[in-house]
Amino acid sequence: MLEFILMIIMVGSAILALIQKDLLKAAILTGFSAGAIAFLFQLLLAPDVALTQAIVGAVIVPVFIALAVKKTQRSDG
Amino acid sequence: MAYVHITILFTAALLIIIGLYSAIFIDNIIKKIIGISFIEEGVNLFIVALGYAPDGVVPIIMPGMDPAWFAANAAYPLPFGLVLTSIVIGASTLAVMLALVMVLYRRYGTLSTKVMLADTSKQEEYNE
Amino acid sequence: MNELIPLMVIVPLMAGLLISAFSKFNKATKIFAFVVAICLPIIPLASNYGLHYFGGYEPIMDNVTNVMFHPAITYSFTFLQQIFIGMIGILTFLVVFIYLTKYKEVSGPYLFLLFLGTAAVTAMLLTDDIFHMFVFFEILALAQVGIVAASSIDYSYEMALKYMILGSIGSPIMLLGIGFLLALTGSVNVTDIAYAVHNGLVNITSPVFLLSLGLIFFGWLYASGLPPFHTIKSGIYSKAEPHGAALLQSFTVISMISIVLIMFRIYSVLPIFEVLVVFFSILAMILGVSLALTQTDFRRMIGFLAVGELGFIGLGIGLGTPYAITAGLFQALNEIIITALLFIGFGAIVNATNEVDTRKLGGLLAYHPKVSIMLLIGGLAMAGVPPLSGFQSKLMLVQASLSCGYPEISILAIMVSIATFVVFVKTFYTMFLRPKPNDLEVEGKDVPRAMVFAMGILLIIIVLLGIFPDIVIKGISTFVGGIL
Amino acid sequence: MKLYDQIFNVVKQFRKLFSPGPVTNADVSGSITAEIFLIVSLVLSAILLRHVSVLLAGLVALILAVVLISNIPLIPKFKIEQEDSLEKMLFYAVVTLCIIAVFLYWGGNLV
Repeated sequence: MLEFILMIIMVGSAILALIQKDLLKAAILTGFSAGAIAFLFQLLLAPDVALTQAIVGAVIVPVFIALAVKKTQRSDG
Repeated sequence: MAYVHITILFTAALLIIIGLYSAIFIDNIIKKIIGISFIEEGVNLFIVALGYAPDGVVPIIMPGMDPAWFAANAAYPLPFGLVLTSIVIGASTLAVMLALVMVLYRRYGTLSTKVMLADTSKQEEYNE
Repeated sequence: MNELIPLMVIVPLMAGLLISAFSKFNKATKIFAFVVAICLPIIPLASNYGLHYFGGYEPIMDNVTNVMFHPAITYSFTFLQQIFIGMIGILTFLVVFIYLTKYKEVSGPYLFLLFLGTAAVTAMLLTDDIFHMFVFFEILALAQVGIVAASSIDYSYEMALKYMILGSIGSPIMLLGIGFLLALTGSVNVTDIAYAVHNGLVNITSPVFLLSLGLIFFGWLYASGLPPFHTIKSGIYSKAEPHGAALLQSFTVISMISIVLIMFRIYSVLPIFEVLVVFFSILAMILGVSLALTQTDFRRMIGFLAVGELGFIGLGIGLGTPYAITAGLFQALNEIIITALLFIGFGAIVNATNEVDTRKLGGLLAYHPKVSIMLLIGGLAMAGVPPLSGFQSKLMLVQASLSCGYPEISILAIMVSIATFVVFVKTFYTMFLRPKPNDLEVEGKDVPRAMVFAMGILLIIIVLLGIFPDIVIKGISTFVGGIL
Repeated sequence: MKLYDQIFNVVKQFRKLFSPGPVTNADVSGSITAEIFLIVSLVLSAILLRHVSVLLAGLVALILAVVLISNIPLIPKFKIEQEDSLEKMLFYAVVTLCIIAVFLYWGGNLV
């Protein structure tokens, strides 16, 4: 059951990130999506990949995007 | 658990399709880059799902495990190794793209792809 | 076990890292880069042919199925790898030499990118492991973007970003194809996969296998700049510094042939593979040359011509006979040299006049006679005029397509050669022969000596290969006999 | 007279190709060469279909020739589709990917 919830979170937050007007929210939602994938990797018996994905995908990439948003503009318009 | 396996493949396909959709239809460059990075994540998910063994164990051999039982039940670790590399490459590519976007924003003052990455061959030819 | 084989990748990689780290010491960096650049062509020439297993894991024989499989990443080094790596080494040496003499203060990161690209293409040529090739393919894409973005030409950042965005679609799609192959065979070693495919262990009519061909093929299109990626490829050539562009096109050619050879070894059982390759090659030839005819920016024009010439290589591979593949690989070798000569030569003209529009140039023959004569010979070699090297490979290709029973392709290849000739004559006339426009200032600006030196060396290789093609063709045809 | 006028119009329309800046002799002759080269080479590569079916090859070559010749000048239209904007590049890349995937999945075994 947990897998299905994770998949719904993943796809849902991916779609939400793309329809968001506020780019900072989009960055945070990307992190949610990557975090859900990291959990899914753990359930798929790949703990090493899950650790990497949790650090890179759920923390570093959203921080990069948030930095880029801070240096440019926040609203999509 | 077989249902889970198939659903994961469908989810990966859905992520790839979201990425391809955003490549064509989204105008904001940062969102476009976010969308394209979903292609990479979908592919990673697909490759990890290849190595998955239903009701298996993590492919790390612990003291006291029977090697024959381990070989029969452990997940296949080769795809996991591939995905590790792929994740890091994806993140570095994304970082370079965002850095280029930051530089270009200073020149154009907008994030719209139509303005920022339009056809430039005409302007530059006869300006100098 | 041959210890020199991994050094071909490790030396440029480590040298690049060291240069990037210690770029404060300008003089030492210059000397070090020069020494490493000299070493690059020497290592492959000094090395013996053979295989290298990383970690020393030799192939294992499976007793149950009697199948040999390779647990380690394998590097195989034969004549083909030797000649191509040697050529890349010479080209890198010339480019680094031009760069070092052009600027007083060298930039460490830029040299790092040049060496990184060389290491990446060397690894792509050597490797027998499809995922290893993918990793270096991504590294190569990053290096190419860096080389383009580092140039001081207008709109180079835009072009680099466009290339990266297209690449972040192309490369994951290729990885997906590799994943499909992995799902079918459980291995990423090309020899193992090819064994499984050719011995019926994989159902070759299954849609998964066909789809894996399509996805890897799409990645190949991105890597080699065939349509629909011809605009971006010619764009990044025109936005890089001239010596950078000379190296970039060689990266493209090498990544193209290394991926297509791997694809050929796996998918040659499927007839559709050859149809796909021939289709896209013909498209590239037509689009590349017809767009080159209408350009006014001569760097862009050479970029489109380079894409059009790539079609010849694809044609040779797509025809599928040993003779045709030999011709295609020989054409690849010739194209690396000739296009590098053209990029460096036209770069010298940009250097001397600060002008890229052919409509504003003219009468340069009187000012730069050496460069213009060398450019003329290079252009004739690209169009396939005897006795230069382009003629030999194109003649082989025409003969190969005739003997395969496709006279249309021969006619098309000859027509493309003629159109290339027209492009070149037109550009040569507008830039060098017609009267000089009044507002063009050329006095006092000189062509850098290093560029003339590099062009001279490349020209010697072109003439040598044109008169004695057998030194290369024999070795290549032995290699082709091995993979068929 | 009519054909002459048509060709003259073609040359006039080339001016748009080189819009900022003058149009020189060499550029116009290059564009006309490209025009002829494009038509001939596309028709010629249509003849390659004869390995599938001779009748199909003849029909396709005829139709292609008529369509291409009645639509000159082709090069301006052609060049607009292959400019440097990211929109067009991405569109063609994704369309090509879809065509390759669909063609191989359902038609890969037919060849």
